[in-house]
This record gives sequence, C-alpha cells and structure tokens, in this order.
Amino acid sequence: MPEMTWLQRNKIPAGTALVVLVAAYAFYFANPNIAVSMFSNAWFLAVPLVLGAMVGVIGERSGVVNIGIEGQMLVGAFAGFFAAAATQSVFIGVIAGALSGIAMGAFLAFTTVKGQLDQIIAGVVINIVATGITSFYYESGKTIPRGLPNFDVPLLSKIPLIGPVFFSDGPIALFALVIVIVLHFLLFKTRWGLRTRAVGEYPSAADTAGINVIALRLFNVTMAGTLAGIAGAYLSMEATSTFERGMSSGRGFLALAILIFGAWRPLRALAAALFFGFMSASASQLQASNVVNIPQQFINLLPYVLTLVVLAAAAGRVRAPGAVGQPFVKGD
Amino acid sequence: DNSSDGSSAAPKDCSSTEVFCIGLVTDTGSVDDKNFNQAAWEGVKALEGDGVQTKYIETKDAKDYANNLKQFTDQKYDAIVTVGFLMAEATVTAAKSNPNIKFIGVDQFQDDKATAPNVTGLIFPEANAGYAAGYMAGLMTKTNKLGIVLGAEIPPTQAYAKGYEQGSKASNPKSSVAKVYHPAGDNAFSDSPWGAGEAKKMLAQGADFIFGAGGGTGNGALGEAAKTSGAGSSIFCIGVDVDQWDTVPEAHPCLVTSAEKKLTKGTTDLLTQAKDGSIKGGNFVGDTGLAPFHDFDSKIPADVKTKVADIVKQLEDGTLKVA
Amino acid sequence: MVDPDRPPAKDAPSPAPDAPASDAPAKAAPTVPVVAERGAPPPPTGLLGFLVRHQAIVVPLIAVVLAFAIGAILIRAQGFNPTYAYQRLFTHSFLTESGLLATLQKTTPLILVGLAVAIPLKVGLFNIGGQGQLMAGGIGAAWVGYAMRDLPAPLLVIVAVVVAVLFGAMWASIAALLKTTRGVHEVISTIMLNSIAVGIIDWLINGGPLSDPGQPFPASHAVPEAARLDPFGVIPWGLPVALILAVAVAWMLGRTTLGFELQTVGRNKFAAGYAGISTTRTTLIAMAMSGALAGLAGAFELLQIEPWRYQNGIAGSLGFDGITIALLARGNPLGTIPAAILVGAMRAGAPTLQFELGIRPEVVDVLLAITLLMVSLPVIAKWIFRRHTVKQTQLAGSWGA
Amino acid sequence: MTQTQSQAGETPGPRETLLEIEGLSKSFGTVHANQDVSLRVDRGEIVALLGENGAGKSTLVKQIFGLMTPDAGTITIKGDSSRIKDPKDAIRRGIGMVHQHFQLVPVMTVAENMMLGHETARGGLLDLDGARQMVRELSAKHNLSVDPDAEIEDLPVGTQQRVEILKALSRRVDLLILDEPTAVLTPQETDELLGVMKELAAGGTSIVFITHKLREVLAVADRCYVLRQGKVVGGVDDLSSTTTSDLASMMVGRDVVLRVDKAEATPGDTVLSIKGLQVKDDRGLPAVDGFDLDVRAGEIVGLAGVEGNGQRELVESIAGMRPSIGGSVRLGADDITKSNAHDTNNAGVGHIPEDREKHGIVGGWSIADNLVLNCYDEAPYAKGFVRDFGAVREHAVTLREEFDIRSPSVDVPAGSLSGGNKQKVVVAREMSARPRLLMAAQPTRGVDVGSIEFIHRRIVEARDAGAAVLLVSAELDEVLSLADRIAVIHGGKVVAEVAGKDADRTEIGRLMAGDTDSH
Ligand SMILES: Nc1ncnc2c1ncn2[C@@H]1O[C@H](COP(=O)(O)OP(=O)(O)OP(=O)(O)O)[C@@H](O)[C@H]1O
Ligand SMILES: Nc1ncnc2c1ncn2[C@@H]1O[C@H](COP(=O)(O)OP(=O)(O)OP(=O)(O)O)[C@@H](O)[C@H]1O
Ligand SMILES: [Mg+2]
Ligand SMILES: [Mg+2]
Repeated sequence: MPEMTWLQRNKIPAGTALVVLVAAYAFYFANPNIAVSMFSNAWFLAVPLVLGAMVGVIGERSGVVNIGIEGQMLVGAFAGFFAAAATQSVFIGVIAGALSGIAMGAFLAFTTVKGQLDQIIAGVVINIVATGITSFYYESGKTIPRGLPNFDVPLLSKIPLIGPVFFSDGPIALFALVIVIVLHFLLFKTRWGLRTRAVGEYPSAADTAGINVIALRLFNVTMAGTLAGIAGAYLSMEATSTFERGMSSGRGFLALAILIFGAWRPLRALAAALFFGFMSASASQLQASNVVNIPQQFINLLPYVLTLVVLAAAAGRVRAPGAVGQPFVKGD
Repeated sequence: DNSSDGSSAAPKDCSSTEVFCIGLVTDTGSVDDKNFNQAAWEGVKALEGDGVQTKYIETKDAKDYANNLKQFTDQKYDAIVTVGFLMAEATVTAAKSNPNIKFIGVDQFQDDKATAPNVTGLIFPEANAGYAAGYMAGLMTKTNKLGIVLGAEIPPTQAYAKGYEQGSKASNPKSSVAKVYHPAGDNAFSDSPWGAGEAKKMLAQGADFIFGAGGGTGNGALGEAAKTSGAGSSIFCIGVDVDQWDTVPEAHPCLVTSAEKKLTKGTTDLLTQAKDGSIKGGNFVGDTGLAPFHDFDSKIPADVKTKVADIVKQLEDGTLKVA
Repeated sequence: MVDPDRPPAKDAPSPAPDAPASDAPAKAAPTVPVVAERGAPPPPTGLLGFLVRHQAIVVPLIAVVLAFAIGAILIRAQGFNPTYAYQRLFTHSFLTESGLLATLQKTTPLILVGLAVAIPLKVGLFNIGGQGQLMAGGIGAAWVGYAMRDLPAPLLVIVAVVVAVLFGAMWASIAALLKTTRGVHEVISTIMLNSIAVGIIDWLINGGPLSDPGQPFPASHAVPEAARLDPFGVIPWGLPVALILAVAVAWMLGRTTLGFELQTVGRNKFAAGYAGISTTRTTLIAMAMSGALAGLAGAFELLQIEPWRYQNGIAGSLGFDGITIALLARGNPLGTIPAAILVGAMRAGAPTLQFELGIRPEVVDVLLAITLLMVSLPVIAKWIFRRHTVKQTQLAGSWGA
Repeated sequence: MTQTQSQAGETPGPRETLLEIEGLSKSFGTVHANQDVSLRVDRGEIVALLGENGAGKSTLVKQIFGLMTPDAGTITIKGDSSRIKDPKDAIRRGIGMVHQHFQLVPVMTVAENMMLGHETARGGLLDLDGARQMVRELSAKHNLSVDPDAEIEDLPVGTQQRVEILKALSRRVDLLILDEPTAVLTPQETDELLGVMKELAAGGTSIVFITHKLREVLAVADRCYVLRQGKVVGGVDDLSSTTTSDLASMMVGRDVVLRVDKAEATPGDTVLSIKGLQVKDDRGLPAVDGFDLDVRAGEIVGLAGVEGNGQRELVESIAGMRPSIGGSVRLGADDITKSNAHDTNNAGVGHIPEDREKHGIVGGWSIADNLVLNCYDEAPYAKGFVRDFGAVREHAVTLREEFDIRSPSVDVPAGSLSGGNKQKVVVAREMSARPRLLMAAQPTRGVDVGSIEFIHRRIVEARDAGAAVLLVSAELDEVLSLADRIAVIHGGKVVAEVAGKDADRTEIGRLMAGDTDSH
C-alpha cells in the first residue's frame, strides 16, 4: 500500500478547515471590525473549553474518563484567585491554580488507577467536593492586582484577522493555543504519544510490550490536571479578575462534549471549541444587533442546537479509546 | 463569618417582648454575594444593637424556602426578611399562618388579591435607576454606542435595560444600545467570564459605556471594561443594584457610577418601622438613583452632573415617568 | 459478576458429574462465589460468613460510618462540635415532623432520578440528561395542570402525571434517536439537550405561551388547588410511587426478559446482536424509561411542592443529583432508596445546621462527596473482607460504548 | 520427580540450560492453575507444552514473561533466578512471547505496534520510517510478509498472528514463547511458521511452543511436557518414536479417537438454499459476491477457504446478524434472507460463531444464562415476559452434564471458564435446540484434542439426527475428516464442490488459494 501524504489522509478536515478559513476572511474583508470582535469573542469563550478538552484528551487517551474537569477547573479558579489575592501576585496565582489542578489530577489518578475506584465516581466526587469547598472557604471582598494583561505577539499579531484574534490576548489564551498544537504533536508523533495511545486503547498490549501502564496513566492523569487548573486560572485571572461561586458554569461538562465532538484529537477539539465559541458569539451578536425579531431564548440556543445538528449531519460514529473507563489490573 | 453575629453567644427567646428578633432568608445565593442578598443582610445588621437579635439562613434549594422560613417562624421571630421574587409565594403563605410576625419581601410585588396584611413588599423602580444611568451614558458617550450586559431575562433586568435604553435616547438620540441577556440557567447570574467576553465584544465594536446588570455576570463585564485600554478616559462602566465601587474593586478604573436600588436603606427603614409597629402591608417603594461618582467626581463634566442630578430628581418626585 | 438482583439458586448446585472415562482427580470443585484474589480459603462460616455474604450491604454501611468520621474531623476543624452537629442534623431530618416531611419530599425525586441514571447504565449508556428530562416533565405537568384545570381533580392529576412522563420520555428519546440513527454520543447530546430545555422553558414561562401574566416574574400558572398533592402526614404522595418504581425497576432488570435484554446489551453488545437482541430497541427503551422516570420526578416536584407552578429553581440540580444517587447505589435500583434517603436527610438538615450552629450548608456537599468516595473505594471492601471481596463492576466502562 | 526431569538430567551433551523452573505454583481462588511445576529448556531447543484446555499452560508461560507472579517456586533464566517483575523485565532478559490472545493495538498500524515499547526517535520524533524499514527487513528475513502501514484491525487474523510473531522477533530473544500461535493460521501459514521456528532454533533460540495440534508437535518439537490440572504429568524426551495418539492419551488421560468415525451420509431434502448472495464487509467492500450453495438434511457440507474470503460475512448474513444486499437465503420453504438474528434462530438455525468471546458468550452472565442466550424469552425459560430461573437452571444442569462443561457450578460467570469450556457452552446451547440447520464456524478453534473429539462427535450426531450442517473451518483437516461434501470458497463465491470422500488435500489447498484457471 503506498504511503499517503498528510493531505490525502485528512482530506475532509483539511477541506473543511480551508472552507472555514476562506469564509472567515470573506467576512473579515466585508466587515473587519465585527469579524475580529466576533472571532475574538469565540476564542475568548473557547479557551477554557479547549484547555478542559485537553485534560479530557490526555485522560481518555490514557484510558481514564475525567468527568471532574468542571470541579478541577473551579478549584483552579478558586485557588488561583485566592493565592493571588493573598500574595498580590497574579503569577503566583497562576502557579497555585496549576498546582491545585495537579492535586485534583493526582486524586483522580490515584483513586482510579491505583485504587481502582470507578472513574465516573471519582469525577463526580471531584465535582461535588469542588463546589462544596469553593463555596465553603469563599471569602468576599478579596481582590487581586490587575488580572493577566493582554499583549501582542511580535509579527504574528500583525496578521490580519488571525493576529488580533489569537495573538493579542493574555498569556493563558496563547498558552492554550500552543498547548493544543504541542499536544497534538506529542500525541501523534512522539514516543510518549504512542505509548499513551496504546495504554488507552489496549493496555495489556502495552503492558506486554514492556510499558508500565499504571505509571504512565498516573503520570498523564495527574499532569493533565495542570491544564484544568490553568483553565480555572484563566477564568478568575485572565478572562475576569474575580472569583464567583460556581463560576466554571458547566464549562467542564461542555469541554467533555467538545472532546467527544473533537473525536479525542487535540486539533479537532480546538476546531470544535472554536465552532461552539463562534456560535455563542453569533447568538449574542444577533441579540445585541436586534436584526431578527425572535425571543433571545431561541437565539441563545444556537450553539447547542447547531452542535447537535452538525454532529447528526456528520454521522459516522467516532470511537472512544478502547480501554476508557476500565481499570488495568495486572495478570487479569 | 457567622450568621448569628453578636447574638449567638446567648440567644434569647424570641417570643419574649424584650428582644426583637430579625431573621433573613436568602435567595439561592449567599449573604456575601456582593449583591442584593448582601445588601439586604447589611440592612438587617444595621439594626443590630440593644435588644435586637439577627440571624440568616442561606437557601440552597428553591424548594426549601418554606422550610427555611419555618425555622424562624417556629422560633417566633418578630420580623423576617425574604430576599428575591422567587420567594414571594412562600412568604405570603408563611405570613398567613403567622399573623403576628412581620414579613418583608425584597423584590416581591404584593398583589392586593394574594397578599397578607403582615407582608410588606420592598420594591424598586429599577427602570428609574436604569434611566438615570442611561441618561448619563448618553451625555458622555463619544462613540454613541452603549452596551448592556445582563443576567437572565427577568423583570428587574428587563426594567434596568428598558430604563437605560430610554434614558440614553432621551439625552442622546443618536446613541444606540447593544443589549445581551445571558442564556437562562442556574449560572445566569454568576457567569463572569461570559459577561467579560460580551463586554469585550461590545467594546471592540465601538461601545464606550458598559452597563453591567446581572450579578456576577455583569461584574465580569465591568471588570473587562476596566481592563481595556482607555478605561477611565474614553471607556466607562456602570454598576448595578448597589454601589459597586464598594463591591467590585476591580472595576474602579472605569466605574463612573452604579444604577442603585437602595436595598440596604429600604430594608433598614422597613425593619425600623416593624420594630416600632408602624409598618404597613402592601408595597413599599424603595429609593433608586445613582451611586456616588467616587474617583470620577472630578472627571465628570459639571454640566453632565447637573443634568443628571436634575433627571434623578425628576424621577424621584415622579415628574418623569419611564414608560 | 452474576447479577445481584437475581435470586440465589434455589437448590445447591448438584455435584459435577464425572467426566467420561476421566481419571482426573475429582473435579467437583466446591461451590464458591468467584473471589478476587488468589489462594482464597473456603468461604468463612458464622458471623464472618454472614458478613461476607451480605457485603453489598455491609461495606456501604461501614463506609458511611467512616465518611461521617472524616466529616467529623472537618466539622471540628471549623470549630464546631461534630457530635452535636450530627445529632441536630439527623434529629431534625428524621425526628421532627416538618424535617421528616422535607427529608421524604427530597427523597422522592432523588429515587426517581437515581433510577433514571441507573437504567441506562445497565445498557452501557451514560445519561447526563436527567436534568433536562426532569424539566421537560415538570413543564408538561404545569401546562396540562393549568390547561385542563376544569377536569375533576383526580383525573387532572393523572393526566398531568402522564403528560409529564411522556414529555420526559420524549426528551430522552431525542438523545436515544440521535445515538441510534446518527451515532451521536449520548454524553454530548444529553448535555446539549439540558441547555436546550432550559432555554425553551424559559421562553415558555417568561412571557411565552405558558406564562402567568399575573405573576411579576417568570412563572407558569399554578395548578388548581384540588390537584395539588398534599402529603398524608409526613408521607408525600410521590414517595410510595417512587418506592414501588424502584422495586419494579429492580424486578424488571432482574426477572424479566426485557431486563435480560437490556443488561445483555450492556455487557456485550456483539453477543446481544448475535442473540437477536436489538441494540437500537434497547437503547430507545432504556432512554425512554429513564426520561419517563425523570419526567415523573418533575411532575411530583410540581404537583406536591409549593408554589405548584413552574418557576426557576424548581428543578434544582436534581438531574445531576441522579448521577450521585445512582453511583452511591452502585447502579442497583434498590440501592437508590437508601442512597436517596441519606442524601435527602442531609439536604433537609442542612438549613438547621446553619440556623442552629452556624455551619455553612455546603458542609453537607463535602460530607456527601466523602461518603460517595468511601462507599465506592474498592480498598475499603478489601480491608474488611480481604480475599473474600466480591469484585465490583465498573460503571465507567460504559463510557466508550 | 517427573519422568522428564529424571531422564533429562541423565541425557549427555552439556547444553546450556536457558530456562529452569522449579516447584512453581499459582492459583486463582480455588483453582490451582499450576502446582509444583518443574521443567527445563536448553538453548536451541524447541519444547512443546501440551495439555487440555485449562490445564495451566498459559498461566505457566505468563509467569515466565512477568505477567503474573508465582505463588511459590523459582524461574531461572540463564542462571538468574531473581523475580521477573514485569514484561519489561522479561524482555530485558531476552524473552519474547506470542500471546494466546493478540496483544496488538487494533487502531494502530503494524509499524507502530512493532515499535511499541522500544521506540526509536529522531530529534524527539518517532522514527516511523525506521520502524517500517524494520518491519520490511524482518518480514523478508523470516519470509512472513506484512504491510507496515496496514492498520491491525483491518488485517485478517492470520496476518495479525504474523505481526505478533514478528513483534516478538523484533527484539533480541533467547527464549521465544509461542502460546497457540497456529490456532488461527491456515495450513500453509502454519508450515511457514514451523519453518521459521526450526530456523530460529538452529540459530540458538530456545522455543516454548504451546499447541493443541499434535501433528505440529511431532513436526518441530525436540521434547514435550504434558500438563494436566496444573501439574506436569509427564513428558517425552524423544519425540521421534511417538505418535499423536500417544500424546493425546497422555494429555487427556485416556485413549482419544482422533479420526472421526462416521457412517455414510443419507442426505434428505434441501434445508438451506443460498442463491446469488451478496454481502458487504465492515468496510463496505463486497465480501460475499454471488454465493450459491445448497445444504441438505443429514449431510455435513464443509466450506473450505482461506480466512478472509467471505466466510465470516456469509455466516453472519445467514444468521441474520448482517444484512445482505442481493440474492436469497431459504430455509426449507421459508425465505430468511431478511430475517434478523432472533427470527432466524426461531426458524431453526443454530449458529456456533467463529469468535466465541465476542459473539458467543456474555462473560458477565452465568453459564445458565448463556445457555439460554437466544431463547431466554421462550417457554419454558420465560412465562410471558417473566423469566423462569428454575427452568433456566434445570436446563443448564442437564446441558452441563451432557456436554461435560467443567465448572464449579452453572452459576459462575461464563467469563471465568477456560476457552474450551466456553466453546462447549456455545456448542451445547446451539445443539440443544435441535436446529434444522447447524452452522458451525471454526467450532474447534483453540480447543484441546479431547474436546475436539467430543465436538466432532456431536456434530456427526446432529447430522445423523437429520440436521443440515454447514461447517466453516480454516482447518483443512477438520473439513476433510468431517464433511460429506466440500465447497471451496474463494473471493466470496464457491469455486469448486467435491464429495468428501474423493477430496484431495493438495487439490483443495490449491483451490483455496484461488488457483482455478490452471485446472
Ligand atoms: N487547522 C486545523 N483546524 C482544525 N482541525 C485540524 C486542523 N489541522 C488538523 N486538524 C485536525 O487534526 C487531525 C490530525 O492532525 P495531523 O494530521 O497533524 O495528525 P496525524 O498524526 O497526521 O493524523 P493521522 O496520522 O491520524 O492522519 C486532522 O485529522 C484534522 O482533523
Ligand atoms: N486471571 C485468572 N483468574 C482466575 N482464573 C484464571 C485466570 N487465568 C486462568 N485462570 C484459570 O486457571 C486455569 C488455567 O488456565 P490457563 O489459561 O493457564 O489454561 P490453558 O492451559 O492455557 O488452557 P487453553 O488451552 O484453553 O488456553 C483455568 O482453570 C482458568 O480458568
Ligand atoms: Mg492458554
Ligand atoms: Mg473469518
């Protein structure tokens, strides 16, 4: 069988991406101001979804379902904000957010991989605990010094449309963009990626090939927590400069949907999150501009309904990694 | 902080006449929500002191309103404040079976047919506050583009929005208002990142005044405006419900004022009446208006100040009515 | 594992017949449940034996005790007396009339939504959509409850409940249809459908066709007084219904051919296909039943609790609580009953904790999470029963299906 | 202790001892999978491990490969008797293993599977080109061709097995363990593999070879050990004077009739009639393409063919598990072309599926439930929609006895049974319904000689009782010994039909390979 080029293997996604890109630029040249603001809004909303979806990608690719992303994110936002408030350093805040993410990741990893706790239960526990403690220990009236600032990436920020949308945001947004690409590369082109996919797909094959399944899962799930923590830090320190109870607002669950929408692939999940973000941006744009006279409730349903429509139209079952949800027990 | 500030040490029997007990039941929010639950609680606490005992319960499930009220009625509290319109019916029901207790329903309009004599609804003409804010924004905008970021679409947010739109049109017919409601759901008033995103989009599309009206969601919008370059010189924001200079410090760079409904004062006033027995059933219309300009006091042109003050006065005395 | 809902074999298994002309040593191995670890001695007798045989009940009980012990440390860390706190909590929830009523009122929908998650789990489906399905049921009951207000009360109640059940089932069936016809993963579709339900209902009651213009806030019309289901003493109407349904679901899963079909698909869908069991049909049935139960919960929330109308907050977070309940019950329909009572009591007592002790009500959530953790951690059972531990099935295994 | 050891100790010629196992024991619950097992393998030797299903062969070798830890005993490899921690450790010590159940990641390519665990990278990037190159070189060297870029799940099982073997050989191995590698290979593929094994042994690699096919043992092995009920019960140090029946009786502990005794068939009416059937495979490509065949009552028709020529799709389509896109299938007077699996079963079709783990049993259900998997909703196993567990259990107890299913009771999960016993569960279920048509796909794959004898006997009995039997097997010997009539399938259609007794092994082999024109 002749080897296929990247383009041959990815005809449909690449074609879709091209069409979308052309349409986006057509929009841009028709009305640069609106186009940039809407795409920026899309990306602004997509950042936590993408980061959350990456947490899911790493976990599920390693064979561990993570429905605790919501809680991990919330704790990240909480820990980050209050650490920043206490130290008056946003930098320390982000670090604290990331560390709290690691702690939550480690909880998931050790209870499920080592303790063989059911993965969904572990996720639910994380979500309940997160809601509980972030409300319980919440303190009103704390402030942080100005949130993370936006900055322009040299050269890249000058690209029309893409520049202002992706390259003049805050550090976490930029990090999210980079991490998706890096993760895609790591997952499909490196030794870690090959092993991770093997471990999530067919752990006993990985085990017999001399890979330490347990150790790899522990490492991956724990470290993935970092991204959830950073997503939380984005919410409380980059997107806003405040912590609200329950501010993750279901984004962790949406991230889960984005992850599946994106077929467990980082770049596709990015595309899915941008799609969702853009639909939200369109909904509020329609609302604000009053061009259509239908109740806002219906306009606001746009992202949810269209996601279902797109998925139904695209058909074709995407398949979860083969071993997701199942603990690996040696000698079984 | 503890619910029973100053009184938990030696709680006295509320049924006795020597102590006046005030209870507060929050909406499904907390007393430190930087918003109306907090404002009402502060109104209660203002009465603390000799012979007054206060306590609150935070509701976690909307179906617990009646049970939470019962905790207070069982203990024969003298006055009970319930916060938020969702509790209107539970409040009236409790009032009917406890005719000796005074009930104050914040944001609860009392319909003659369905109320009880011992319930007083503390209501606010939010549209007036919105009108004043819109009027001021209309005068000050350079781009003629204004934005409102709202929580869920409910009567108070609708009223703010309507007032704001009318006020801005009145002072500046060329101005236009972009208005967005958060999609309905549990998070509609706590989704600050969404609010920030909307504000960001409006600002990018040329708006220079952002009115954040929807709890945490609105606060997110204020914070975003405060971060935008030009905040305080060409970009401004307006808070809602309470003087958000005190509750949303991160908005200081752009926060010119807040469309205020004077919840704390209204609560305190009504409780004082309840204590001295002069309270009446029906509706009590609380004050609305604009909060102080704080740091912006010196930056706002004098003519703007006078025009706005004039409008606030007209709204107060009823010569100006918001349709 | 052999299904726990199944009755134990009536007679002791007959000893293995001898293999034809085999000189193999007697292979009639003693009959024991399959044990997790190697080299287990024969099952113990006496008290230990009793405990081992009933570990499905013993382990959660011990776990709950452990969880409360951990919770006590947390409460103590907050500067409160845990013994007094627990005492107040449960005295209120079980020993006062209003508290017990509140407990049982909360238990009712929790059982139903717990079942709504547990049934699809048996088929390998993860229903995150209980919330939307419950809301659909609630709004259905609100609509009919008012629109047909002239019907005689008992009939009105029946019609409202039936419509709620149908609405819930319909809402869940959308996810099922998307799955069977278009391959859309139920986790995505149910998450999306939750948000869609919220939006549509908000429109309906917020100035839309079902809204009551007499109310100064978004709400539907209240159902007529006669149709309100007042409790018999402390027993809410819905409770016996929920209990009966839990037993019925357990019976259905364990004893009927339908239950066998559902679980066969959940355990090995390829073998199910080979045996002529349609995955499409079982998916639709399971989701429809699940939605019907959630919808029924919605109907009870509407018909038996003030304000007897649909307004925000009616649904609470019940749909998600259903996941917690189902997991606490380890997917066992009968297990949803104690799980729901525990959660209901804790929730009903939370305001008292705040009122009397000043403990923030979120402590109950944390306590609940610890309980779920303790009940589910396999190590607890292993500590207690060592080599006699019965293996648990993995609920999360359904994720990749 | 055992015959083998005492003799082996005396054999002259100081060959290096590569593997030495002493007093090894391992149990699962009450099952003693290995008890006090001792054995030895020298360098360059091929040692066969024989035993019935469940005798403990796989358990034994899993411990050598570090997949399981022994309860007692030592494993010494090249003088090192420290504990083998995990497969990684085993690999480091020069052990390679081909597992009874494939250990390949189905969604990855051959090259990716080959490099897994010992990847080479260039500048952080996986060196996939290097891996492809390695696959090509290895496959050229051992004459086992595979495409490095094919995805595993798209490959026929025989090819997957080749990948497994190449994977084991891709690392330096001193000891190669092959756990039933030939179960899914065609005779030609088997011969290729046996050739590779001899070559490797000649080059100094030691091989532990597990198989149920005694012919293969005699063909390649130097020595053999026999396990029964977890114990080494014997062995043969010089296989040259041994026959397959000797080995069979050592394994089973009694005489085994390896040849199938059957009377002349007396075919009756046509039961199954297939005309121009067309079926697609999982990827949507035509797999069955204009297939015609009649099977009459009281005869066994063997369908011989190289795996992947549409047999699976044909059987699944007849069974109602896979839709056909053209042609017709009739069962007696009924048209069952469009029937689903349930109706087909009710119409009187019994089906022993090729993949028992995937289709044949539900591991989580008890043996009793599995025995009614396709009739759970019929009387007497259900009254209306309520199941009758008494009847189900009674049925199971009877069948367990009749079909010699070895298990503690009928209430244990079927998943806990050994392969051969799982197969008996399936066979028992399908035969007990007394079907008009019995389709048996690979009915004895991975099954020990004793059980093969048993299953074959039951198939012949079913025939004699008047059933039409369609036997699909990659095992040419099985087809030749059982079938009254043989149809050769190639490219999704029947390319030749011959009477069973006239069949010529080489001729059929040639037809199976698709060589029809030169005839
Ligand atoms: N710009 C983009 N926008 C959206 N999706 C993208 C984009 N680029 C790539 N993708 C998605 O990412 C997927 C994989 O990317 P990539 O081709 O780099 O990995 P790969 O290792 O070559 O994949 P494979 O080997 O499986 O074909 C593509 O199939 C496509 O769906
Ligand atoms: N992980 C396990 N847990 C429990 N029992 C097991 C496990 N693995 C194997 N067994 C049991 O141990 C015994 C030996 O199994 P093993 O797989 O070693 O047999 P085998 O000789 O390889 O049989 P076959 O020829 O069918 O492959 C069987 O009774 C089997 O059921
Ligand atoms: Mg084996
Ligand atoms: Mg095949």
